Amino acid sequence: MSNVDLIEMKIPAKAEYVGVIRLTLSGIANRIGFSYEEIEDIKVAISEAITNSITHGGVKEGEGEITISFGVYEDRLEVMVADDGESFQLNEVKSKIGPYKKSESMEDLREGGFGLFLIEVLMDKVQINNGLDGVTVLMTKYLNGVGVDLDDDQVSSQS
Amino acid sequence: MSNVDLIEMKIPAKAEYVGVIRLTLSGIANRIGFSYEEIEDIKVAISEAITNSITHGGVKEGEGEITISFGVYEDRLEVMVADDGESFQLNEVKSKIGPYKKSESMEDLREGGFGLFLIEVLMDKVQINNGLDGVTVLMTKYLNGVGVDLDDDQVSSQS
Amino acid sequence: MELNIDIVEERNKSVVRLSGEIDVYTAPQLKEKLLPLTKMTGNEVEVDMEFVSYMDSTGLGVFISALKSSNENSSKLKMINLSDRVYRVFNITGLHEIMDLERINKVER
Amino acid sequence: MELNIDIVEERNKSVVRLSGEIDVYTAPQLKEKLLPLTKMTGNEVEVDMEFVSYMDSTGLGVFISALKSSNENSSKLKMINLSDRVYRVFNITGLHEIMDLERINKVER
Ligand SMILES: Nc1ncnc2c1ncn2[C@@H]1O[C@H](COP(=O)(O)OP(=O)(O)O)[C@@H](O)[C@H]1O
Ligand SMILES: Nc1ncnc2c1ncn2[C@@H]1O[C@H](COP(=O)(O)OP(=O)(O)O)[C@@H](O)[C@H]1O
Repeated sequence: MSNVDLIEMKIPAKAEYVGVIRLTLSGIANRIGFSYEEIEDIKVAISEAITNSITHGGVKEGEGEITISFGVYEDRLEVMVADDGESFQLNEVKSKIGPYKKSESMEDLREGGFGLFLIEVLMDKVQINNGLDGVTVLMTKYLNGVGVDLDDDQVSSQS
Repeated sequence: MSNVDLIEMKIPAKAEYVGVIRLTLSGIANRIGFSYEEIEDIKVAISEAITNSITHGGVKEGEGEITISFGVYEDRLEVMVADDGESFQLNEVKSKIGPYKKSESMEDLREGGFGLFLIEVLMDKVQINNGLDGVTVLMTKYLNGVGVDLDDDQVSSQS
Repeated sequence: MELNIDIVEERNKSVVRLSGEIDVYTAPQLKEKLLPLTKMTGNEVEVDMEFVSYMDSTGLGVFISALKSSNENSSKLKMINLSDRVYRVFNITGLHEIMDLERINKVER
Repeated sequence: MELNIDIVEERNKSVVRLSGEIDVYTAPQLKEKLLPLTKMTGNEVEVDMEFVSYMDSTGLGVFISALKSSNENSSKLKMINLSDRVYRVFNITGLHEIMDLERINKVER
Protein backbone atom coordinates (compact mmCIF):
# COMPACT_ATOMS: atom_id res chain seq x y z
CA MET A 1 0.00 0.00 0.00
CA SER A 2 1.48 3.34 -1.01
CA ASN A 3 1.24 6.34 1.25
CA VAL A 4 -0.42 8.53 -1.34
CA ASP A 5 -3.77 8.33 -3.12
CA LEU A 6 -3.86 9.95 -6.50
CA ILE A 7 -7.05 11.31 -7.99
CA GLU A 8 -6.83 12.62 -11.51
CA MET A 9 -9.34 14.69 -13.44
CA LYS A 10 -9.47 16.01 -16.95
CA ILE A 11 -11.93 18.75 -17.83
CA PRO A 12 -12.53 20.92 -20.88
CA ALA A 13 -10.94 24.37 -20.50
CA LYS A 14 -14.33 25.98 -19.91
CA ALA A 15 -15.36 28.39 -17.20
CA GLU A 16 -18.46 26.38 -16.30
CA TYR A 17 -16.44 23.47 -14.91
CA VAL A 18 -14.42 25.36 -12.31
CA GLY A 19 -17.30 25.02 -9.86
CA VAL A 20 -17.36 21.26 -10.41
CA ILE A 21 -13.71 21.04 -9.38
CA ARG A 22 -14.47 23.03 -6.24
CA LEU A 23 -17.06 20.41 -5.27
CA THR A 24 -14.62 17.57 -5.90
CA LEU A 25 -11.95 19.38 -3.93
CA SER A 26 -14.23 19.95 -0.97
CA GLY A 27 -14.91 16.21 -0.77
CA ILE A 28 -11.24 15.29 -0.94
CA ALA A 29 -10.08 17.97 1.51
CA ASN A 30 -12.84 16.98 3.91
CA ARG A 31 -11.59 13.37 3.85
CA ILE A 32 -8.08 14.52 4.75
CA GLY A 33 -9.48 16.46 7.67
CA PHE A 34 -9.11 20.09 6.69
CA SER A 35 -11.32 22.62 8.45
CA TYR A 36 -14.11 24.50 6.71
CA GLU A 37 -11.95 27.64 6.55
CA GLU A 38 -8.99 25.79 5.09
CA ILE A 39 -11.17 24.09 2.50
CA GLU A 40 -12.54 27.47 1.40
CA ASP A 41 -8.98 28.79 1.05
CA ILE A 42 -7.90 25.82 -1.06
CA LYS A 43 -11.01 26.29 -3.21
CA VAL A 44 -9.92 29.82 -4.06
CA ALA A 45 -6.34 28.79 -4.84
CA ILE A 46 -7.36 25.97 -7.18
CA SER A 47 -9.98 28.12 -8.87
CA GLU A 48 -7.34 30.78 -9.53
CA ALA A 49 -5.03 28.26 -11.14
CA ILE A 50 -7.80 26.82 -13.33
CA THR A 51 -9.07 30.30 -14.22
CA ASN A 52 -5.55 31.18 -15.42
CA SER A 53 -5.42 28.04 -17.53
CA ILE A 54 -8.74 28.96 -19.10
CA THR A 55 -8.03 32.66 -19.66
CA HIS A 56 -4.27 32.66 -20.34
CA GLY A 57 -3.71 29.12 -21.54
CA GLY A 58 -3.72 30.45 -25.06
CA VAL A 59 -6.33 28.01 -26.25
CA LYS A 60 -9.60 29.11 -27.75
CA GLU A 61 -12.31 28.92 -25.11
CA GLY A 62 -13.61 25.39 -24.99
CA GLU A 63 -10.88 23.75 -27.01
CA GLY A 64 -8.15 23.03 -24.50
CA GLU A 65 -8.06 20.50 -21.72
CA ILE A 66 -7.00 20.96 -18.12
CA THR A 67 -5.64 18.19 -15.93
CA ILE A 68 -6.10 18.44 -12.19
CA SER A 69 -4.35 15.92 -9.94
CA PHE A 70 -4.97 15.57 -6.24
CA GLY A 71 -2.30 13.88 -4.16
CA VAL A 72 -3.85 12.79 -0.87
CA TYR A 73 -1.30 12.34 1.92
CA GLU A 74 -1.86 11.87 5.60
CA ASP A 75 -0.50 15.28 6.46
CA ARG A 76 -1.17 17.27 3.32
CA LEU A 77 -2.95 17.76 0.03
CA GLU A 78 -1.05 18.38 -3.17
CA VAL A 79 -2.96 19.77 -6.12
CA MET A 80 -1.52 20.05 -9.59
CA VAL A 81 -3.22 22.09 -12.30
CA ALA A 82 -1.77 21.65 -15.79
CA ASP A 83 -2.88 23.10 -19.10
CA ASP A 84 -1.77 22.43 -22.63
CA GLY A 85 -1.61 26.09 -23.59
CA GLU A 86 1.14 28.66 -23.90
CA SER A 87 3.82 29.25 -21.33
CA PHE A 88 4.65 32.66 -19.89
CA GLN A 89 7.56 34.71 -18.59
CA LEU A 90 7.34 33.93 -14.92
CA ASN A 91 9.93 36.48 -13.83
CA GLU A 92 8.28 39.24 -15.75
CA VAL A 93 4.92 38.32 -14.30
CA LYS A 94 6.29 38.00 -10.76
CA SER A 95 7.32 41.64 -10.75
CA LYS A 96 3.73 42.65 -11.46
CA ILE A 97 1.69 40.57 -9.06
CA GLY A 98 1.17 41.21 -5.37
CA PRO A 99 -1.35 43.02 -3.21
CA TYR A 100 -2.68 46.48 -3.98
CA LYS A 101 -0.16 49.18 -3.06
CA LYS A 102 -1.25 52.58 -1.87
CA SER A 103 1.02 54.20 -4.46
CA GLU A 104 -1.16 52.96 -7.29
CA SER A 105 -3.43 55.70 -8.54
CA MET A 106 -7.06 54.93 -9.17
CA GLU A 107 -6.65 55.39 -12.89
CA ASP A 108 -3.76 52.95 -13.13
CA LEU A 109 -5.34 50.42 -10.82
CA ARG A 110 -4.88 47.07 -12.41
CA GLU A 111 -7.94 44.90 -12.70
CA GLY A 112 -6.05 41.62 -12.62
CA GLY A 113 -2.86 40.18 -11.29
CA PHE A 114 -4.27 39.00 -7.96
CA GLY A 115 -4.69 35.36 -8.88
CA LEU A 116 -1.13 34.08 -8.48
CA PHE A 117 -0.74 36.26 -5.39
CA LEU A 118 -3.80 34.69 -3.77
CA ILE A 119 -2.47 31.21 -4.56
CA GLU A 120 0.81 32.04 -2.84
CA VAL A 121 -0.84 33.45 0.25
CA LEU A 122 -3.49 30.74 0.64
CA MET A 123 -1.32 27.68 0.04
CA ASP A 124 1.76 26.57 1.97
CA LYS A 125 3.95 25.79 -1.00
CA VAL A 126 3.61 26.70 -4.66
CA GLN A 127 5.68 25.63 -7.60
CA ILE A 128 5.06 26.87 -11.14
CA ASN A 129 6.52 25.02 -14.07
CA ASN A 130 6.62 26.57 -17.49
CA GLY A 131 6.86 23.84 -20.05
CA LEU A 132 6.88 24.06 -23.80
CA ASP A 133 3.39 22.68 -23.82
CA GLY A 134 1.68 24.63 -21.08
CA VAL A 135 1.89 25.71 -17.50
CA THR A 136 1.81 23.49 -14.43
CA VAL A 137 1.00 24.85 -11.00
CA LEU A 138 1.71 22.57 -8.05
CA MET A 139 0.20 23.65 -4.75
CA THR A 140 0.59 22.07 -1.33
CA LYS A 141 -1.49 22.60 1.78
CA TYR A 142 -0.50 21.02 5.08
CA LEU A 143 -3.05 19.78 7.56
CA ASN A 144 -1.77 21.82 10.46
CA GLY A 145 -1.35 24.89 8.32
CA VAL A 146 2.41 24.89 8.70
CA GLY A 147 4.47 24.52 5.56
CA VAL A 148 7.14 22.12 6.71
CA ASP A 149 9.72 21.48 4.06
CA LEU A 150 9.73 17.76 3.49
CA ASP A 151 10.81 15.67 0.58
CA ASP A 152 7.41 15.68 -0.99
CA ASP A 153 7.83 15.91 -4.71
CA GLN A 154 5.91 12.78 -5.62
CA VAL A 155 3.30 14.59 -7.63
CA SER A 156 5.68 17.05 -9.21
CA SER A 157 7.86 14.31 -10.58
CA GLN A 158 4.82 13.19 -12.52
CA SER A 159 4.29 16.42 -14.37
CA MET B 1 -16.78 22.87 -31.17
CA SER B 2 -18.01 19.38 -30.39
CA ASN B 3 -21.44 18.80 -28.91
CA VAL B 4 -20.15 16.85 -25.95
CA ASP B 5 -17.94 17.79 -23.02
CA LEU B 6 -15.96 14.94 -21.54
CA ILE B 7 -14.86 14.93 -17.92
CA GLU B 8 -12.66 12.07 -16.88
CA MET B 9 -11.68 10.98 -13.39
CA LYS B 10 -9.42 8.29 -12.04
CA ILE B 11 -9.70 7.30 -8.41
CA PRO B 12 -8.19 4.55 -6.27
CA ALA B 13 -10.60 1.65 -5.81
CA LYS B 14 -11.31 2.68 -2.22
CA ALA B 15 -14.64 3.08 -0.49
CA GLU B 16 -13.76 6.52 0.87
CA TYR B 17 -13.76 8.12 -2.58
CA VAL B 18 -17.29 7.19 -3.65
CA GLY B 19 -18.62 10.25 -1.82
CA VAL B 20 -16.17 12.48 -3.68
CA ILE B 21 -17.58 11.26 -7.00
CA ARG B 22 -21.10 12.01 -5.78
CA LEU B 23 -20.06 15.62 -5.18
CA THR B 24 -18.49 15.89 -8.63
CA LEU B 25 -21.58 14.34 -10.18
CA SER B 26 -23.90 16.75 -8.44
CA GLY B 27 -21.98 19.70 -9.91
CA ILE B 28 -22.03 18.27 -13.41
CA ALA B 29 -25.68 17.21 -13.32
CA ASN B 30 -26.64 20.59 -11.93
CA ARG B 31 -24.92 22.29 -14.88
CA ILE B 32 -26.92 20.17 -17.31
CA GLY B 33 -30.12 21.19 -15.57
CA PHE B 34 -31.29 18.05 -13.79
CA SER B 35 -33.66 18.49 -10.87
CA TYR B 36 -32.68 17.76 -7.29
CA GLU B 37 -34.61 14.47 -7.37
CA GLU B 38 -32.97 13.37 -10.59
CA ILE B 39 -29.52 14.24 -9.29
CA GLU B 40 -30.13 12.15 -6.18
CA ASP B 41 -31.20 9.22 -8.37
CA ILE B 42 -28.08 9.48 -10.54
CA LYS B 43 -25.97 9.65 -7.37
CA VAL B 44 -27.32 6.28 -6.25
CA ALA B 45 -26.79 4.68 -9.68
CA ILE B 46 -23.18 5.84 -9.96
CA SER B 47 -22.42 4.88 -6.39
CA GLU B 48 -23.76 1.38 -7.05
CA ALA B 49 -21.51 0.97 -10.07
CA ILE B 50 -18.43 2.22 -8.20
CA THR B 51 -19.28 0.11 -5.15
CA ASN B 52 -19.40 -2.96 -7.41
CA SER B 53 -16.02 -2.10 -8.88
CA ILE B 54 -14.59 -1.82 -5.38
CA THR B 55 -16.18 -4.92 -3.91
CA HIS B 56 -16.32 -7.26 -6.92
CA GLY B 57 -13.57 -5.86 -9.12
CA GLY B 58 -11.32 -8.61 -7.86
CA VAL B 59 -8.58 -6.26 -6.82
CA LYS B 60 -7.32 -6.07 -3.28
CA GLU B 61 -8.92 -3.11 -1.54
CA GLY B 62 -6.92 -0.03 -2.35
CA GLU B 63 -4.88 -1.47 -5.18
CA GLY B 64 -7.09 -1.06 -8.23
CA GLU B 65 -8.09 2.04 -10.07
CA ILE B 66 -11.52 3.09 -11.26
CA THR B 67 -12.14 5.39 -14.20
CA ILE B 68 -15.30 7.47 -14.27
CA SER B 69 -16.17 9.42 -17.41
CA PHE B 70 -18.94 11.96 -17.66
CA GLY B 71 -20.26 12.79 -21.10
CA VAL B 72 -22.13 16.08 -20.89
CA TYR B 73 -24.68 16.53 -23.67
CA GLU B 74 -27.39 19.11 -24.05
CA ASP B 75 -30.15 16.60 -23.47
CA ARG B 76 -28.46 13.96 -21.37
CA LEU B 77 -25.67 12.80 -19.13
CA GLU B 78 -23.68 9.67 -19.88
CA VAL B 79 -21.61 8.19 -17.11
CA MET B 80 -19.14 5.40 -17.61
CA VAL B 81 -17.64 3.48 -14.69
CA ALA B 82 -14.78 1.15 -15.59
CA ASP B 83 -12.58 -0.98 -13.39
CA ASP B 84 -9.51 -3.03 -14.12
CA GLY B 85 -10.67 -6.05 -12.16
CA GLU B 86 -12.25 -9.35 -13.03
CA SER B 87 -15.21 -9.77 -15.32
CA PHE B 88 -18.34 -11.71 -14.40
CA GLN B 89 -21.04 -13.88 -15.93
CA LEU B 90 -23.64 -11.28 -16.73
CA ASN B 91 -26.37 -13.72 -17.69
CA GLU B 92 -25.92 -15.75 -14.56
CA VAL B 93 -26.03 -12.59 -12.48
CA LYS B 94 -29.05 -11.21 -14.33
CA SER B 95 -31.17 -14.14 -13.24
CA LYS B 96 -30.44 -13.33 -9.62
CA ILE B 97 -30.96 -9.60 -9.39
CA GLY B 98 -34.27 -7.77 -9.14
CA PRO B 99 -36.55 -6.48 -6.43
CA TYR B 100 -37.48 -8.49 -3.36
CA LYS B 101 -40.12 -11.08 -4.16
CA LYS B 102 -42.71 -12.12 -1.62
CA SER B 103 -41.87 -15.77 -2.25
CA GLU B 104 -38.45 -15.34 -0.65
CA SER B 105 -38.44 -16.62 2.88
CA MET B 106 -36.85 -14.55 5.58
CA GLU B 107 -34.06 -17.06 6.08
CA ASP B 108 -33.11 -17.10 2.41
CA LEU B 109 -33.41 -13.36 2.00
CA ARG B 110 -30.40 -12.23 0.07
CA GLU B 111 -28.42 -9.35 1.50
CA GLY B 112 -27.11 -8.12 -1.84
CA GLY B 113 -28.04 -8.11 -5.46
CA PHE B 114 -29.95 -4.84 -5.42
CA GLY B 115 -27.18 -2.70 -6.91
CA LEU B 116 -27.51 -3.51 -10.60
CA PHE B 117 -31.29 -3.49 -10.22
CA LEU B 118 -31.25 0.03 -8.78
CA ILE B 119 -29.01 1.20 -11.62
CA GLU B 120 -31.48 -0.16 -14.16
CA VAL B 121 -34.48 1.44 -12.50
CA LEU B 122 -32.89 4.83 -11.82
CA MET B 123 -31.20 5.39 -15.17
CA ASP B 124 -32.79 5.54 -18.62
CA LYS B 125 -30.30 3.32 -20.40
CA VAL B 126 -27.67 0.93 -19.07
CA GLN B 127 -25.05 -1.02 -20.93
CA ILE B 128 -22.66 -3.41 -19.21
CA ASN B 129 -19.51 -4.53 -20.94
CA ASN B 130 -17.51 -7.44 -19.66
CA GLY B 131 -13.99 -7.11 -20.95
CA LEU B 132 -10.97 -9.27 -20.27
CA ASP B 133 -9.59 -6.52 -18.11
CA GLY B 134 -12.57 -5.46 -16.08
CA VAL B 135 -16.17 -4.37 -16.21
CA THR B 136 -17.54 -1.22 -17.80
CA VAL B 137 -20.96 0.14 -16.93
CA LEU B 138 -22.34 2.86 -19.17
CA MET B 139 -25.37 4.70 -17.86
CA THR B 140 -27.45 7.36 -19.56
CA LYS B 141 -29.94 9.76 -18.02
CA TYR B 142 -32.03 12.06 -20.18
CA LEU B 143 -32.96 15.54 -19.12
CA ASN B 144 -36.69 15.11 -19.52
CA GLY B 145 -36.63 11.71 -17.91
CA VAL B 146 -37.63 9.96 -21.11
CA GLY B 147 -35.20 7.44 -22.51
CA VAL B 148 -35.40 8.23 -26.20
CA ASP B 149 -33.34 5.88 -28.27
CA LEU B 150 -30.93 8.04 -30.21
CA ASP B 151 -27.60 7.32 -31.80
CA ASP B 152 -25.67 8.24 -28.70
CA ASP B 153 -22.79 5.86 -28.37
CA GLN B 154 -20.02 8.47 -28.29
CA VAL B 155 -18.84 7.57 -24.83
CA SER B 156 -19.32 3.85 -25.21
CA SER B 157 -17.11 3.75 -28.27
CA GLN B 158 -14.33 5.03 -26.04
CA SER B 159 -14.39 2.20 -23.57
CA MET C 1 -19.60 12.21 3.76
CA GLU C 2 -19.55 10.60 7.13
CA LEU C 3 -22.09 8.76 9.16
CA ASN C 4 -22.65 9.60 12.79
CA ILE C 5 -24.18 6.84 14.86
CA ASP C 6 -25.67 7.75 18.21
CA ILE C 7 -27.07 5.00 20.41
CA VAL C 8 -29.31 5.63 23.39
CA GLU C 9 -30.19 2.59 25.49
CA GLU C 10 -33.56 2.60 27.20
CA ARG C 11 -35.38 -0.22 29.01
CA ASN C 12 -35.75 -3.04 26.42
CA LYS C 13 -35.23 -0.48 23.71
CA SER C 14 -32.30 0.88 21.74
CA VAL C 15 -32.68 4.11 19.84
CA VAL C 16 -30.13 4.52 17.06
CA ARG C 17 -29.86 8.02 15.62
CA LEU C 18 -28.10 8.26 12.30
CA SER C 19 -26.92 11.35 10.53
CA GLY C 20 -24.94 11.56 7.32
CA GLU C 21 -24.51 9.21 4.42
CA ILE C 22 -24.89 5.44 4.27
CA ASP C 23 -22.68 4.09 1.51
CA VAL C 24 -19.97 1.48 0.94
CA TYR C 25 -17.62 3.50 3.15
CA THR C 26 -19.91 3.92 6.15
CA ALA C 27 -22.12 0.80 5.95
CA PRO C 28 -19.58 -1.47 7.70
CA GLN C 29 -19.55 0.80 10.77
CA LEU C 30 -23.33 0.82 10.84
CA LYS C 31 -23.51 -2.96 10.60
CA GLU C 32 -21.02 -3.35 13.40
CA LYS C 33 -23.05 -1.16 15.76
CA LEU C 34 -26.53 -2.19 14.70
CA LEU C 35 -26.25 -5.98 14.66
CA PRO C 36 -25.39 -6.50 18.33
CA LEU C 37 -28.53 -4.56 19.32
CA THR C 38 -30.74 -6.94 17.34
CA LYS C 39 -29.16 -9.91 19.09
CA MET C 40 -30.62 -9.01 22.47
CA THR C 41 -33.80 -11.07 22.87
CA GLY C 42 -36.90 -8.92 23.28
CA ASN C 43 -35.06 -5.73 22.46
CA GLU C 44 -36.81 -3.08 20.39
CA VAL C 45 -34.39 -1.44 18.00
CA GLU C 46 -35.57 1.88 16.62
CA VAL C 47 -33.42 3.48 13.92
CA ASP C 48 -34.09 7.19 13.45
CA MET C 49 -33.12 8.08 9.90
CA GLU C 50 -34.31 11.69 9.80
CA PHE C 51 -30.83 13.05 9.15
CA VAL C 52 -29.68 10.42 6.69
CA SER C 53 -29.00 12.46 3.56
CA TYR C 54 -28.01 9.56 1.35
CA MET C 55 -28.48 5.80 1.26
CA ASP C 56 -27.85 3.18 -1.42
CA SER C 57 -27.95 -0.61 -1.60
CA THR C 58 -25.11 -0.94 0.88
CA GLY C 59 -27.57 0.44 3.44
CA LEU C 60 -30.23 -2.04 2.36
CA GLY C 61 -27.74 -4.84 2.95
CA VAL C 62 -27.18 -3.70 6.52
CA PHE C 63 -30.90 -3.45 7.30
CA ILE C 64 -31.62 -6.82 5.72
CA SER C 65 -29.04 -8.54 7.85
CA ALA C 66 -30.30 -6.67 10.91
CA LEU C 67 -33.85 -7.81 10.12
CA LYS C 68 -32.72 -11.41 9.74
CA SER C 69 -30.87 -11.21 13.01
CA SER C 70 -33.84 -9.71 14.82
CA ASN C 71 -36.06 -12.51 13.50
CA GLU C 72 -33.60 -15.09 14.74
CA ASN C 73 -33.21 -13.47 18.12
CA SER C 74 -36.82 -12.40 18.77
CA SER C 75 -36.02 -8.73 18.84
CA LYS C 76 -37.78 -5.99 16.88
CA LEU C 77 -36.39 -3.69 14.22
CA LYS C 78 -38.05 -0.48 13.15
CA MET C 79 -36.87 2.39 10.99
CA ILE C 80 -38.49 5.77 11.60
CA ASN C 81 -38.46 9.26 10.07
CA LEU C 82 -37.48 8.11 6.61
CA SER C 83 -37.13 10.95 4.13
CA ASP C 84 -38.69 10.53 0.69
CA ARG C 85 -35.23 9.86 -0.73
CA VAL C 86 -34.38 7.11 1.71
CA TYR C 87 -37.84 5.55 1.51
CA ARG C 88 -37.55 5.52 -2.29
CA VAL C 89 -34.62 3.09 -2.14
CA PHE C 90 -36.53 0.65 0.11
CA ASN C 91 -39.59 1.06 -2.07
CA ILE C 92 -38.00 0.48 -5.47
CA THR C 93 -36.40 -2.71 -4.27
CA GLY C 94 -39.64 -3.97 -2.73
CA LEU C 95 -38.12 -4.17 0.73
CA HIS C 96 -40.77 -1.84 2.16
CA GLU C 97 -42.98 -4.93 2.15
CA ILE C 98 -41.01 -6.75 4.80
CA MET C 99 -39.48 -3.90 6.78
CA ASP C 100 -41.14 -1.87 9.48
CA LEU C 101 -40.73 1.61 8.04
CA GLU C 102 -42.22 4.88 9.20
CA ARG C 103 -41.87 7.80 6.84
CA ILE C 104 -41.31 11.29 8.04
CA ASN C 105 -44.65 13.07 8.49
CA LYS C 106 -46.34 10.07 6.90
CA VAL C 107 -47.31 6.90 8.69
CA GLU C 108 -46.92 3.77 6.64
CA ARG C 109 -45.82 0.26 6.96
CA MET D 1 -22.76 27.22 -8.86
CA GLU D 2 -24.74 30.06 -10.27
CA LEU D 3 -25.00 33.71 -9.45
CA ASN D 4 -28.35 35.39 -9.09
CA ILE D 5 -28.32 39.13 -9.62
CA ASP D 6 -31.32 41.11 -8.42
CA ILE D 7 -31.42 44.83 -9.05
CA VAL D 8 -33.83 47.19 -7.33
CA GLU D 9 -33.79 50.79 -8.54
CA GLU D 10 -34.60 53.46 -6.00
CA ARG D 11 -34.28 57.24 -6.31
CA ASN D 12 -30.60 57.92 -7.07
CA LYS D 13 -29.79 54.52 -5.71
CA SER D 14 -29.41 51.02 -7.12
CA VAL D 15 -29.47 48.06 -4.78
CA VAL D 16 -27.83 44.96 -6.26
CA ARG D 17 -28.54 41.73 -4.39
CA LEU D 18 -26.22 38.88 -5.21
CA SER D 19 -26.59 35.26 -4.27
CA GLY D 20 -24.40 32.37 -5.31
CA GLU D 21 -20.83 32.14 -6.47
CA ILE D 22 -18.66 34.76 -8.16
CA ASP D 23 -16.07 33.02 -10.30
CA VAL D 24 -14.73 33.00 -13.86
CA TYR D 25 -18.06 31.61 -15.04
CA THR D 26 -20.36 34.15 -13.40
CA ALA D 27 -18.14 37.26 -13.20
CA PRO D 28 -18.88 38.37 -16.79
CA GLN D 29 -22.64 38.48 -16.08
CA LEU D 30 -22.01 40.49 -12.92
CA LYS D 31 -19.78 42.97 -14.77
CA GLU D 32 -22.36 43.43 -17.47
CA LYS D 33 -25.10 44.30 -14.98
CA LEU D 34 -23.03 46.26 -12.48
CA LEU D 35 -21.05 48.59 -14.72
CA PRO D 36 -23.99 50.44 -16.30
CA LEU D 37 -25.25 51.33 -12.79
CA THR D 38 -21.94 53.00 -11.93
CA LYS D 39 -22.13 55.09 -15.10
CA MET D 40 -25.14 57.06 -13.90
CA THR D 41 -23.78 60.30 -12.43
CA GLY D 42 -24.69 60.75 -8.79
CA ASN D 43 -26.02 57.22 -8.46
CA GLU D 44 -25.35 55.28 -5.26
CA VAL D 45 -24.70 51.65 -6.04
CA GLU D 46 -25.08 49.33 -3.07
CA VAL D 47 -24.07 45.70 -3.60
CA ASP D 48 -25.52 43.35 -0.99
CA MET D 49 -23.20 40.34 -0.76
CA GLU D 50 -24.79 38.52 2.17
CA PHE D 51 -25.62 35.46 0.10
CA VAL D 52 -22.40 35.27 -1.88
CA SER D 53 -21.01 31.89 -0.87
CA TYR D 54 -17.82 32.09 -2.91
CA MET D 55 -15.68 34.79 -4.52
CA ASP D 56 -12.21 34.76 -6.01
CA SER D 57 -10.04 37.22 -7.95
CA THR D 58 -12.46 37.27 -10.86
CA GLY D 59 -14.86 39.01 -8.47
CA LEU D 60 -12.17 41.48 -7.42
CA GLY D 61 -11.65 42.33 -11.08
CA VAL D 62 -15.32 43.19 -11.48
CA PHE D 63 -15.42 45.39 -8.39
CA ILE D 64 -12.18 47.16 -9.35
CA SER D 65 -13.55 48.10 -12.74
CA ALA D 66 -16.83 49.16 -11.16
CA LEU D 67 -14.90 51.34 -8.71
CA LYS D 68 -12.92 52.93 -11.51
CA SER D 69 -16.08 53.58 -13.44
CA SER D 70 -17.83 55.11 -10.44
CA ASN D 71 -14.84 57.43 -9.90
CA GLU D 72 -14.95 58.51 -13.51
CA ASN D 73 -18.69 59.04 -13.47
CA SER D 74 -19.12 60.57 -10.01
CA SER D 75 -21.25 57.77 -8.72
CA LYS D 76 -20.73 55.84 -5.50
CA LEU D 77 -20.00 52.15 -5.02
CA LYS D 78 -20.50 50.32 -1.75
CA MET D 79 -20.43 46.64 -0.88
CA ILE D 80 -22.42 45.59 2.18
CA ASN D 81 -22.99 42.46 4.27
CA LEU D 82 -19.68 40.84 3.38
CA SER D 83 -19.18 37.46 4.99
CA ASP D 84 -15.82 36.71 6.59
CA ARG D 85 -14.92 34.58 3.58
CA VAL D 86 -15.66 37.26 1.02
CA TYR D 87 -14.03 39.98 3.11
CA ARG D 88 -10.91 37.83 3.41
CA VAL D 89 -10.30 37.97 -0.34
CA PHE D 90 -10.53 41.79 -0.39
CA ASN D 91 -8.38 41.98 2.70
CA ILE D 92 -5.54 39.70 1.59
CA THR D 93 -5.15 41.62 -1.64
CA GLY D 94 -5.18 44.98 0.14
CA LEU D 95 -8.22 46.15 -1.77
CA HIS D 96 -10.14 46.77 1.47
CA GLU D 97 -8.10 49.97 1.66
CA ILE D 98 -9.71 51.55 -1.37
CA MET D 99 -13.14 49.93 -1.40
CA ASP D 100 -16.15 50.91 0.64
CA LEU D 101 -16.86 47.61 2.39
CA GLU D 102 -19.26 46.86 5.20
CA ARG D 103 -18.89 43.48 6.84
CA ILE D 104 -21.83 41.51 8.05
CA ASN D 105 -22.54 42.36 11.71
CA LYS D 106 -19.29 44.35 11.74
CA VAL D 107 -18.87 47.92 10.55
CA GLU D 108 -15.56 48.59 8.88
CA ARG D 109 -14.12 50.41 5.95
N1 LIG E 1 -1.76 29.00 -16.96
C1 LIG E 1 -1.19 30.12 -17.46
N2 LIG E 1 -0.83 30.17 -18.78
C2 LIG E 1 -0.26 31.28 -19.29
N3 LIG E 1 -0.03 32.40 -18.56
C3 LIG E 1 -0.36 32.42 -17.27
C4 LIG E 1 -0.95 31.28 -16.64
N4 LIG E 1 -1.16 31.58 -15.34
C5 LIG E 1 -0.74 32.85 -15.17
N5 LIG E 1 -0.24 33.37 -16.32
C6 LIG E 1 0.33 34.73 -16.49
O1 LIG E 1 0.51 35.31 -15.22
C7 LIG E 1 -0.19 36.54 -15.13
C8 LIG E 1 -0.65 36.80 -13.71
O2 LIG E 1 -1.68 35.91 -13.37
P1 LIG E 1 -2.67 36.26 -12.17
O3 LIG E 1 -1.87 36.69 -11.01
O4 LIG E 1 -3.55 35.09 -11.95
O5 LIG E 1 -3.50 37.51 -12.66
P2 LIG E 1 -4.52 37.67 -13.88
O6 LIG E 1 -4.92 36.31 -14.30
O7 LIG E 1 -5.64 38.45 -13.31
O8 LIG E 1 -3.75 38.43 -14.92
C9 LIG E 1 -1.29 36.45 -16.13
O9 LIG E 1 -1.73 37.72 -16.56
C10 LIG E 1 -0.63 35.65 -17.24
O10 LIG E 1 0.18 36.50 -18.05
N1 LIG F 1 -17.65 -4.32 -11.49
C1 LIG F 1 -17.93 -5.64 -11.29
N2 LIG F 1 -16.94 -6.56 -11.36
C2 LIG F 1 -17.22 -7.88 -11.17
N3 LIG F 1 -18.44 -8.35 -10.87
C3 LIG F 1 -19.47 -7.49 -10.77
C4 LIG F 1 -19.27 -6.10 -10.98
N4 LIG F 1 -20.48 -5.49 -10.85
C5 LIG F 1 -21.37 -6.46 -10.55
N5 LIG F 1 -20.78 -7.67 -10.51
C6 LIG F 1 -21.45 -8.97 -10.23
O1 LIG F 1 -22.85 -8.77 -10.28
C7 LIG F 1 -23.47 -9.17 -9.04
C8 LIG F 1 -24.68 -8.34 -8.74
O2 LIG F 1 -24.30 -7.00 -8.40
P1 LIG F 1 -25.29 -6.10 -7.58
O3 LIG F 1 -26.63 -6.16 -8.18
O4 LIG F 1 -24.68 -4.73 -7.52
O5 LIG F 1 -25.39 -6.74 -6.14
P2 LIG F 1 -24.27 -6.97 -5.03
O6 LIG F 1 -23.12 -6.09 -5.36
O7 LIG F 1 -24.95 -6.59 -3.77
O8 LIG F 1 -23.94 -8.44 -5.10
C9 LIG F 1 -22.36 -9.08 -8.03
O9 LIG F 1 -22.58 -9.91 -6.92
C10 LIG F 1 -21.13 -9.50 -8.85
O10 LIG F 1 -21.05 -10.89 -8.93
